[in-house]
Amino acid sequence: MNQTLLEVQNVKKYFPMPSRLFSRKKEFVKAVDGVSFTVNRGETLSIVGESGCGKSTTGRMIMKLLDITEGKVIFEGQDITDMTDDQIRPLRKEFQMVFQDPYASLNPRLTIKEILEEPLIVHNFNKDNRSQRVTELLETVGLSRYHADRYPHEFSGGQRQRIGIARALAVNPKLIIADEPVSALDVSIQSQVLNLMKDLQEEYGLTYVFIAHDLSVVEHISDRVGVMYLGRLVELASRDALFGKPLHPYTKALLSAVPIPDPTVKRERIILKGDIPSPANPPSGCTFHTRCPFAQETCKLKVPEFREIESNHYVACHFAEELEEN
Amino acid sequence: MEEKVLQVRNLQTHFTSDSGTVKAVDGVSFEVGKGETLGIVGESGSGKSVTSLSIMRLLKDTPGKIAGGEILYEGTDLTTLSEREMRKIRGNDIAMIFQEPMTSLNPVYKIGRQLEESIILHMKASKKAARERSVQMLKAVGISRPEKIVHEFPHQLSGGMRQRVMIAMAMACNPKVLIADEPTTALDVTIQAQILELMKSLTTTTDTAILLITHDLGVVAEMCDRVVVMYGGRAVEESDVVSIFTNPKHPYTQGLLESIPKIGERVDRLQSIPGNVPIPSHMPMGCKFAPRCPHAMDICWEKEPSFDKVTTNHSVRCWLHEEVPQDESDLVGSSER
Amino acid sequence: MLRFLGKRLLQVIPILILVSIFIFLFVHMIPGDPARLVAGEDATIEDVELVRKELGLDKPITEQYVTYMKNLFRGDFGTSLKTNRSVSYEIGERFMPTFWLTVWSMLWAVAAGLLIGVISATKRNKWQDYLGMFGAVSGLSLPSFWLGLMLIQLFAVTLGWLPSGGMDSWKSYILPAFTLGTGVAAVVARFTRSSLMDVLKEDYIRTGRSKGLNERRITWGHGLRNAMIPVVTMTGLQFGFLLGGSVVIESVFSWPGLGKLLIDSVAYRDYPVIQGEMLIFALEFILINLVVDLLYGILNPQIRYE
Amino acid sequence: MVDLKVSNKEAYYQQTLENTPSKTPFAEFWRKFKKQKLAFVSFFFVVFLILMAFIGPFITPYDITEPDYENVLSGPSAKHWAGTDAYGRDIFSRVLAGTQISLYVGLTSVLLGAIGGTFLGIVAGYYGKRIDSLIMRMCDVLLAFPGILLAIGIIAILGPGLGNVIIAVAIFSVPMFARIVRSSTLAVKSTLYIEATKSIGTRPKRIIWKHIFPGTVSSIIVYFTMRIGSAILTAASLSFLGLGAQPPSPEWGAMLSGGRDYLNIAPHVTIFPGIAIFVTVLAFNLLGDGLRDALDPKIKE
Repeated sequence: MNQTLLEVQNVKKYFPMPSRLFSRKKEFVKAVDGVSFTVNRGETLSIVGESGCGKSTTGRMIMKLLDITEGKVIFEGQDITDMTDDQIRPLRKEFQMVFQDPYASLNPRLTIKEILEEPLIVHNFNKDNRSQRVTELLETVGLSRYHADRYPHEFSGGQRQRIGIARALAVNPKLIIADEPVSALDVSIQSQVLNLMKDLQEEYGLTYVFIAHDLSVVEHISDRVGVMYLGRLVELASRDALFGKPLHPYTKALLSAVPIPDPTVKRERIILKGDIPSPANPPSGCTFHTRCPFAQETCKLKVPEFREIESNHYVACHFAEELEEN
Repeated sequence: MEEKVLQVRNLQTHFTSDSGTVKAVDGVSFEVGKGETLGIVGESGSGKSVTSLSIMRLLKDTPGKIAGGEILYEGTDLTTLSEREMRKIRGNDIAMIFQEPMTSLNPVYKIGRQLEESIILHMKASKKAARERSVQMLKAVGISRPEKIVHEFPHQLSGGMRQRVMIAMAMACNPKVLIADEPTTALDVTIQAQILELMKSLTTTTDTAILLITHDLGVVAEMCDRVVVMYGGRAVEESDVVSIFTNPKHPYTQGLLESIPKIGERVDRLQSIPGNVPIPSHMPMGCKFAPRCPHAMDICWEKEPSFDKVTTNHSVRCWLHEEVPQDESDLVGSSER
Repeated sequence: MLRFLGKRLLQVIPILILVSIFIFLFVHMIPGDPARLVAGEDATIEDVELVRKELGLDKPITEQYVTYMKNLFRGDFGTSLKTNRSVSYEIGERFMPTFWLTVWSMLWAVAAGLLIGVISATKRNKWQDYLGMFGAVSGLSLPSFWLGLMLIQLFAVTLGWLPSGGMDSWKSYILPAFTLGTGVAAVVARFTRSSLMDVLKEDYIRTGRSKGLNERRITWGHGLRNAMIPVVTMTGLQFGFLLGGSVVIESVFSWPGLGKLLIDSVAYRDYPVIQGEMLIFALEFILINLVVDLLYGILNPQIRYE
Repeated sequence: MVDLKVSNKEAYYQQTLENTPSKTPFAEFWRKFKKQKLAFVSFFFVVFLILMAFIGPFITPYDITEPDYENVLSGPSAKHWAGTDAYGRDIFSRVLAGTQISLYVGLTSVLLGAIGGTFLGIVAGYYGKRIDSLIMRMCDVLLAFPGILLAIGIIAILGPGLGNVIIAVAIFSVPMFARIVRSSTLAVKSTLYIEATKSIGTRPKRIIWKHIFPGTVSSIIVYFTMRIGSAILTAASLSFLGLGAQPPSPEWGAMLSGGRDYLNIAPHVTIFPGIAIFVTVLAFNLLGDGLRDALDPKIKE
């Protein structure tokens, strides 16, 4: 069997800006601007980045919830980029999504049972076994069958996220794209959900694409990690390599910016100057040059290539090698 | 010991709705000294934000009311002040910044005007002097070209910039206490680092005491001198920051510290606190943490522990650290009925 | 701002064209032969054909539309069947009385509505609020023609303070303007209340309080200024109800305006006048809303500074 | 709120589960609605009106069309509770009989408008793009004719009469419903749960019926109720102007119009039908307000 489950090849998503009056030139927000990676069976690939970096947009393109402007998404060897809704429907059993906001991702007018049955109905599951399957799903995610007839508003955030996970599991998918699944939850609940996700992965051999902004969560859950900045991947490596030896200056700054819950540790931190530029008007050359402490003339002019510096460690920086030596 | 600017003693804030009264804050006590940063940590529903709004007496838009306790600012009990007297304190002696920088500034007025408003009000400054002070404050919070920013509207600024403006606004009248309610939660990590750095440098230069309300233990470890941990409307533990992190006494604090993933520390499985964050309308009678506590004993279900000092420097609300009173030991047996 | 304005202007043009087509087709939608209608019941077939030629009704419909539009741009709306005067003359004579009636109604309605709305919002769930809101929902439910008749009975007939109809002095305006504005005042009051209550829940209001501002400053300075933005848009739409309502009110108060002319024309089946009036009313309404959009842009800095 | 007296974890969770009986959206709505006292009373008044619409014509104390020239314009008395009109007909009987007409006109015209408008609104909102702009431009054109004027224009074409009033009011309700339904369709469509159901592969038809339409129902119900009030007002106005119901029909607006010539000598002829209109419209408006507050306070007029 092929190792690769999902392949993302140079995908781009350009959102058209409201056109200016009397102007022929169409302008675009380049939300995702050429992202490539592969996801292997059974692994967890995380995509981290700050707001507006395009990580969620990438996830939605893989799910085909958004049209892909350019590039290809290949799932189990099938190119799904240009498939119509009807063509892709049977395939949707294979990849499912868990959303960030457990309050908004469940229809408040439906009971939990109706919510969990929906994927079964859409994918023509045997009618008689449906309620049994719903019970099974609830128990899998640590809820009881007594919860089936209740409405989403009667649950806490953590419980709702469990329901969201149960919905994604309903049709036995291979791949789950989790868009910030724990960031809306309380700290003491986050670890419950993270543990649940790890257990489910082991039990069902799931593959995760985990989209997040919290680096400590990412370090905990991932096998490999990609860092995005302004619509592009700037670094992609195994977890150990990325957290142990980050090569891109942005990754370094990001790691050092995370507050550490230990008052006895004092460390030098890299504070980036300025704000994240708008993806509607990204800087020239390396998009990070406006905030990079090591930026040089070349960085403003030339877009750095996303290259493999060490085995399976990709970086988009002109000076990755030199910076490493210092 | 140095002088305390703000002392909160046994604060009680109750919310009344048609289905009854909810004790959103029930018996919270702490003190903040000059130039000190006190962290209040807790999850949703812990009452940490209500505590901050109670201090500012900003419960007007909520069904909440201060039902008991004292809030002493430099010796004056704020709960007894009239609304007019309280207005003189707000923004002048005690200032506040909020979680949502995107919505905390009025969208229809320019930045300058919003800054000057409180300067004119509290410092009785002329318009021109207020403008100068505004520009000076914006410069102090690290905004380049402040002369230009005063003429801009909030929607023209980024989230990080707006939070800087909020800090400038709060610090404009040299408050003695700054209450920061989740000031960096809505911001990106790299911007959060900037804002935290700014707040740290401001306390060292101005001697302002900070009350930092947050759910992020990392932020607490980085910023605070002392920490109050809240759960279910109660303060459950209070100590200096190092003790809280290295020697937590309350099972909730212990659980919380174990359940967060930490950069650089690899574990296969995280410890987690079972159960859900408590719903204020379904509080158990005894210790509020009992349903989720790995050490829950019979007494924990019967009676709420009091908030007592275990060392001179460390208070905790837990039966594990308290001698069960003799005469009430019957209670333990009675629960078996 | 210019961009916003330009965009709005561009959006209005297709609507204007569609409205003109709609009104042009209006005469063609009347069951029966328009030429016979114009010529009169007992006209001979020759007469009818003559009228048809005169009106251009024998030509293809697109050509008729082009002619119609050309005439419109020259200010030629056709000739009244009843008076044989030009429609533009008839309308021109009646335009100002209706215009002033609606303007005065709007002014008092907005003033009263805003005041009631703000008081209700700030005294939420107190007697002022209940009184204001019950008054508003009553105002919304009153049949205006009945209110007009009752006011005439009271102030003109019984007390004799004000004239019962016609347009002779400033006193004549009081009763019709009050009657016409009642419904709008009610809508403005309700909308202002809910808009202001929403605004008062905003984070920046809490910021204002945390700065130590007093409630008056919060409500009138920070609250109302923001609450006005949606209120302005809504008020613009209310002009439509005023223009429509004027038809009824003018009939009650024998007001020499467009509304009365319209009802008389409908009774007489004076189609050129009806057509012209519909066009004028639609134009006026569209123009007013354009002005309101401008005001919206001025009030909302996010649009002003784009 | 009483704290739960329990002695172990199982008991605590059992209690919390039992103490919160599952609340269906309807139960929640009913609980909130009952608190709106005026609306609650109005609800029963509207039920009473509907009842009157059915049985009113059969229980009138007097014949509603037969003139009685011996009792012309007599004031309210024990015999004629609301007095008589210029033909000596009993006004109370006529007002009672007129309930049917007003409710019929109000309900049918708004129902027709609501069906058409809801369909157009959902189609425009869900499919967007060109079909959306087409439908919305059509609505803009209809709404360019302010208020009652569109109805007058339509009657100018179709001729006066109650049936044509219904058509006219229905036509002019369509764009209003279309706009409201479109905007709530857009609001529902942009929610995360629609995205979630799309990611499952749910077909558009199911999304519309199972998710979007139920999401717009509350604003449709609220607006429907409010529109009935104003439709009754519009119909009465048109009848008052002589464009709707024609004498001797006991339509309230027409009755009022007939009474205005005797305002000096017999004000009761105009007062009573006016009160009938006012109270009926008020009841629908209060009911609409209550429904809005109970269903979704965010809905705007």
